[in-house]
Amino acid sequence: MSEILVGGVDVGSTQTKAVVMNSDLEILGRALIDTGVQLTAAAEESFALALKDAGRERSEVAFVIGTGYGRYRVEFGDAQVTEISCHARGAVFLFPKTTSVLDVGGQDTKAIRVGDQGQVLDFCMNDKCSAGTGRFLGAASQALEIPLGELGPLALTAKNPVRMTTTCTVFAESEILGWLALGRKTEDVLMGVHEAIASRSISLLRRTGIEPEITFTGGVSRNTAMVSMLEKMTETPINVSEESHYCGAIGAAIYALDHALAETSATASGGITP
Amino acid sequence: MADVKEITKHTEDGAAPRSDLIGQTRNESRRLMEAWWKEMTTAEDEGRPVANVFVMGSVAEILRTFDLPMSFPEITSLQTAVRGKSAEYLTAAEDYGFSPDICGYVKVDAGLHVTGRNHPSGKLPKPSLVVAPNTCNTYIKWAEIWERMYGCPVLVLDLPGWRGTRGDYSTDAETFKRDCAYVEGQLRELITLCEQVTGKQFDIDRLREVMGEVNELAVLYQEVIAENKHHPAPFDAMLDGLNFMGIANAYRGDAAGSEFMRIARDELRERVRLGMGALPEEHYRLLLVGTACYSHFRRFLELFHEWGGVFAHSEYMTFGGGGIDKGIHYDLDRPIESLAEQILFTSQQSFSSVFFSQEWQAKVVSEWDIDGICFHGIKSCRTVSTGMPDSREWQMRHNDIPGLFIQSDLVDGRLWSDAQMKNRIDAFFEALASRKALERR
Amino acid sequence: MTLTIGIDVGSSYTKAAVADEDGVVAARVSFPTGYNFTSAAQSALEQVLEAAGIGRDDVRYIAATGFGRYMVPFRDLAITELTCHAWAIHTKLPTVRTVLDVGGQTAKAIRLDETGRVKAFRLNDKCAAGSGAFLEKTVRYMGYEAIDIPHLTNDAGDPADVSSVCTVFAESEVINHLAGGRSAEDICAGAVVALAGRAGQLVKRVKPESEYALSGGLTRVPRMQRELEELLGCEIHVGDDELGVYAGALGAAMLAHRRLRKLEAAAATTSV
Amino acid sequence: MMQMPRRDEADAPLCDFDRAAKIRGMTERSNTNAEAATAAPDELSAIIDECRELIEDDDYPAVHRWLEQHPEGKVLGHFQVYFPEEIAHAAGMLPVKILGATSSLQIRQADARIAAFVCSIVRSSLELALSGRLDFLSAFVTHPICDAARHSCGVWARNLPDLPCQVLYFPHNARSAYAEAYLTGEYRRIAQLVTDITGRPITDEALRESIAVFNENRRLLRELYRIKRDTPWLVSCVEAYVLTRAAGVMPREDHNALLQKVLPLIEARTAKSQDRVRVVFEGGFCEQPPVDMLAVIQDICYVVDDDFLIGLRWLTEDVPADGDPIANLAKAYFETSSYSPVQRDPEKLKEDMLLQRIREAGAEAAIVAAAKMCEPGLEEQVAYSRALDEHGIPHLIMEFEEKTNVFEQMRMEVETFAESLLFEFA
Repeated sequence: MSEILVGGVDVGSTQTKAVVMNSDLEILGRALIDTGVQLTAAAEESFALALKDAGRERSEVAFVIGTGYGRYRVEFGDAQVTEISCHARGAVFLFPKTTSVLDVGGQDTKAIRVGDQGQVLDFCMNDKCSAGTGRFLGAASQALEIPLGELGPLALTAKNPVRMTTTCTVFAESEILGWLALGRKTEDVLMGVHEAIASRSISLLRRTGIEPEITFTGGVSRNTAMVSMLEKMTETPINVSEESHYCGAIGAAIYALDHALAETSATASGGITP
Repeated sequence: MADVKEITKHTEDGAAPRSDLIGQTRNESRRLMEAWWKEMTTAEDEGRPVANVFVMGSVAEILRTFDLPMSFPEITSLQTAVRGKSAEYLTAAEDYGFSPDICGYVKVDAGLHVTGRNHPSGKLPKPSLVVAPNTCNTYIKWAEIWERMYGCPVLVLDLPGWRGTRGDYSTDAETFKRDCAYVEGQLRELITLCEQVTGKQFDIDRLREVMGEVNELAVLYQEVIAENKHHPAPFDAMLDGLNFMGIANAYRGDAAGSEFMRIARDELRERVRLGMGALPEEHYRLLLVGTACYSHFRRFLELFHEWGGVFAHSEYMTFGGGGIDKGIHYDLDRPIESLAEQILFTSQQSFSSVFFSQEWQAKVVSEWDIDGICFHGIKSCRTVSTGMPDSREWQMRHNDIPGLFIQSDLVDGRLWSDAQMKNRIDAFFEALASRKALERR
Repeated sequence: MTLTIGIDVGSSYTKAAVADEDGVVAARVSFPTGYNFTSAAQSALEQVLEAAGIGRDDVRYIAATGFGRYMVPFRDLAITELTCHAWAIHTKLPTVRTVLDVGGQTAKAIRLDETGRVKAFRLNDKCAAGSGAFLEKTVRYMGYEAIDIPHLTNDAGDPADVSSVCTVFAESEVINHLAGGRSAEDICAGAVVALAGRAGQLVKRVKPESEYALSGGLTRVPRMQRELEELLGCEIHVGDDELGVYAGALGAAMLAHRRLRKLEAAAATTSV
Repeated sequence: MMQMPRRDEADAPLCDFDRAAKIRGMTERSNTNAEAATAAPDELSAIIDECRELIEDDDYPAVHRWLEQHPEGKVLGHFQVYFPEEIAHAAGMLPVKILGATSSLQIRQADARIAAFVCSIVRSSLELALSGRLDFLSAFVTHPICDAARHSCGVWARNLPDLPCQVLYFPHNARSAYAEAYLTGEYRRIAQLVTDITGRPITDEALRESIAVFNENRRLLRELYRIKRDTPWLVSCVEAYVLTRAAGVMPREDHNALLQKVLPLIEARTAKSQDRVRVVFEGGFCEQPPVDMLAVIQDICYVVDDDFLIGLRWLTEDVPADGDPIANLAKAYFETSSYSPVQRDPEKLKEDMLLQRIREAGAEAAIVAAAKMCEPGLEEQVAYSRALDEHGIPHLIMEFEEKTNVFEQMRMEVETFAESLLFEFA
């Protein structure tokens, strides 16, 4: 029989990620694009790119699961699963010993406690306000006109971090300018921003109980300053994967594989969609 | 009423399929609620005094003895939200000066009072007397609002709660005795106050009758809640529980109240017998901690029901029911003393268990076979929300009970964020699903 | 002729005005503040002097206002923007008793008495949802600029529901609307309606009296004025000649004149 | 948003006194600390600075000093607002107020324990406990002044299993004929609790001695407030505040000695009166405003009376020494006591009490503040505001938060308020 291919598409508030995997859980292709305003199109495009990257055809794919805020916009998908479940599953795939997952996303921050099968045991998310989410860094990058990727390294050179007082992400920009106006060093201001996000993330992690290993997923996990800050605060090493961007999409693809196998075999489905 | 008596007679005989019972409860509760509104409204028109009271410690026993119609602002505020009308009252209250951060029930009520007391269900009466227990501190501030508006007498009823935190949380015998003496004294003062307000003589035999009815009501209320231990659960504690609670408060000590509760119990028993669950398909049994979001009530229920999640029990049904689910056994030979003891006991059992929540929750989870607890944090209610994240985590850590934590408000739709609610609730059910899937393996 | 200068160092824009005793503006300037308040104030002074074609010595008194009022080293006096807005509106629109000033970061509701004295005021800060930033973010998110706001918020727009409490979360509503085929105009209209709603809430907290005026940058958005009129059920004045935008600087300049007169009078009495 | 230079002479001249002074070229710098203008500030300002350090140190240094001197000593922590400290004191315990923390305390653990919509003092007090800063406590007592405070007992107990946590139910039915007997019983229960901890039974004699110590403390605080009311230019709002607040976190005998030393020094100051608005600050009964916020206010106004730490001054007269001391304490709670939004007494309507406070302090305006998310405080604010409107008393409504550390918005509000009173319009 021909090898089973599955897909996972994670339509986030800022970026859309897609992966194509096979039944040996190998990632054959991946794609990451800006979500923009047309979610359906973003889903289509990202998946097409992932297929291209894998050098496969749409018709070969047995099952596709959409996740992320735009999961219901993945109109070509066969089912939807929330990004909480997908990040959990993806994190355990990337780091099998994972017990806690932290995902700092564009609009919300999630702390997830997971079981050895990648199932969600417990989770918490931030409140009805974007304070302390990845967006905070976006604001900093805009205000300081420094690319997101360079924020971390620069922050790490801070000697005397400021204490951010604004919780409003939008106002963070002007507070940052305010600190600079007072002659504070850019790196100190940046570190203050990182601290604000980290301490909010930690209090979410505490709600689900912090236990090693902690796996840090989502775009912000590539930020070195954030990682070292979290390691300092939790006093444990933190897993970050090259694939951490794709964690949600990977999880979705693995769930898709469950479905595909359940459909092809008689075994009880591990699927969790309603 | 005749039909009601008939039905009860039949079931006592234990008759064959009684599918005519199905639906009775909702019709009856609608009818009784309308009658309750009518009484409040006509009372005002006839210049009869009305008492404003609260669900946790209403002392309906004494007020009913004086035939004082009782207005429950918690219930009337909640109703505006279910009717999709709370927003305008909230705005009116905030225009009056109340902060966006205070209790939504208080604001809706204040909004009603400053805009002519025109409630979607009728004219809200002007209070002639207020009994505000300390069971929720906000009751006291609430009562002071009416006191300022109408200069009506306000009796703050102290019902001291649990003191300690060791072992079982209740108070030692000596403290309880002392508290009883205090409550009894306050009840006697309330009686005098009622005599002044109504110009009526206190009639202790009437009090005995009323207390007798409450004894009956409490037993039936317990039976109603117990029916939901069955699989599938015959009612949804968030939806139907609201009716049971409402009647249990508005008709406490009134024969109609006990009769309604009997109808409800019989319908539920019939449903259980016929295997009729509250949901067409019950996949998950939940315990609700906190209240629902009544400004988005239908949607809130839908988000759980679409997953086959039924609320088998709710914390609101216990403290919102004035604690009668904990059982009331008035000794009619010593009515006032017994009243003091039982009101104190039930209110302690119900509201103190909100502050020291872990044991009650664990008990319900095992007895009602709960799969997970939904903790709904209410922005404007510190009474139910303050310790929630902690008890959620406690249940997870000590009893391995999955808990969902979501936040919005009881009546303030501005705090509802649909995408986030759905995301969290879906994820919670996905987690419950994988839990079950693994158990199956 | 005696001239004074009012400099309004706001969190997003710095404005300056040269005025004579009667509040007639000889010159005025406005530009983004940037993050150095002192240099913003300095260049505001230079620009406005140049625009008026006068020298520093022709100016008798300088009053600073706005968020950065203490960062104006050459000031003679610092006054808060509420007092200044109130005073400017009062002199230009004497019948106004309630002023709503919606700026980039803060919305302010002010109630005046017939002398222009501030009787009550409430502020709404902390969260962008109640401020002009809410609107700006929304249009930027759709790929437009702040400059586009006025025409994006024309009457054509049939308001889409943008109810989220958080400006950032509002973006997901925007996404859904765009995906649902709603036009940018509809969404901007929705944002203005939401903003007007919050502003209306704020106004009511100062026990407002008619007549009403809108001040601050949002006066550049006619739709805002109309939504508020609908909401409050009365006419909302905005004055002429971009009064709302320069009210802070103008009010400061005019209060500077009052200050000056008093100092001279006092000096006169003491010298006698 | 950000710290800015303090209000300086350039913007002081909003009123006639300053104007005249300016013209005569002899304006005094309007100062944060009144002693800047006195002859020999050294000793006094040194003591005041110590007090400020003490109250801004989240580690309760004075308590640790006491424990070094009393290795066997036991400490009882009680939540802010009123507690009958005499009872703990008489059993040899050190009663300490748990009243939140400074803005420098990073909330790391408490946020995971309580809901987001809860005031700062409940949150930061819990953080102090969870972070081990209160490990010296042998017991914690809270009281149902509000529902968040009541929850604290359960949350603390779940997370600090070795710390006995208690609720002291103060009566809200203050005019019931049975309330006093009930409260006396509650006080006896607390007496038993502390006796169990120290193993030292409380004699009436010991209790009378303790009452004497606290009577003296309350007398001295009344004296401090008299000075502040009659000559606000001699003692600034911040100074009076830190001197008062120190009482809650150090042995009361020491605080008595401190006040006995400080009060004459304050009266010996020679600072001149400045023309500022005389205001009453209302809203500091539970959560405490940051000291820097008071500094902003005092730059602009004279705070001639307030309800900061009202619990320390709850009893307004000496508790009688004769008779049953516990019964006396209970009686005093009702009969000779102050007021706050969290104590219900139908014979003390709060707006009337506030109006009286304003009258007696000779204030012309009021700052009616409430802590963010403080249900009782925010509800009372509405009644206060309407009553003040009726009596034509100008007032500024504001919300504050213990953890705030920037006050530009607040400065603008207070300045605008002052300008509306001082500026000469039309």
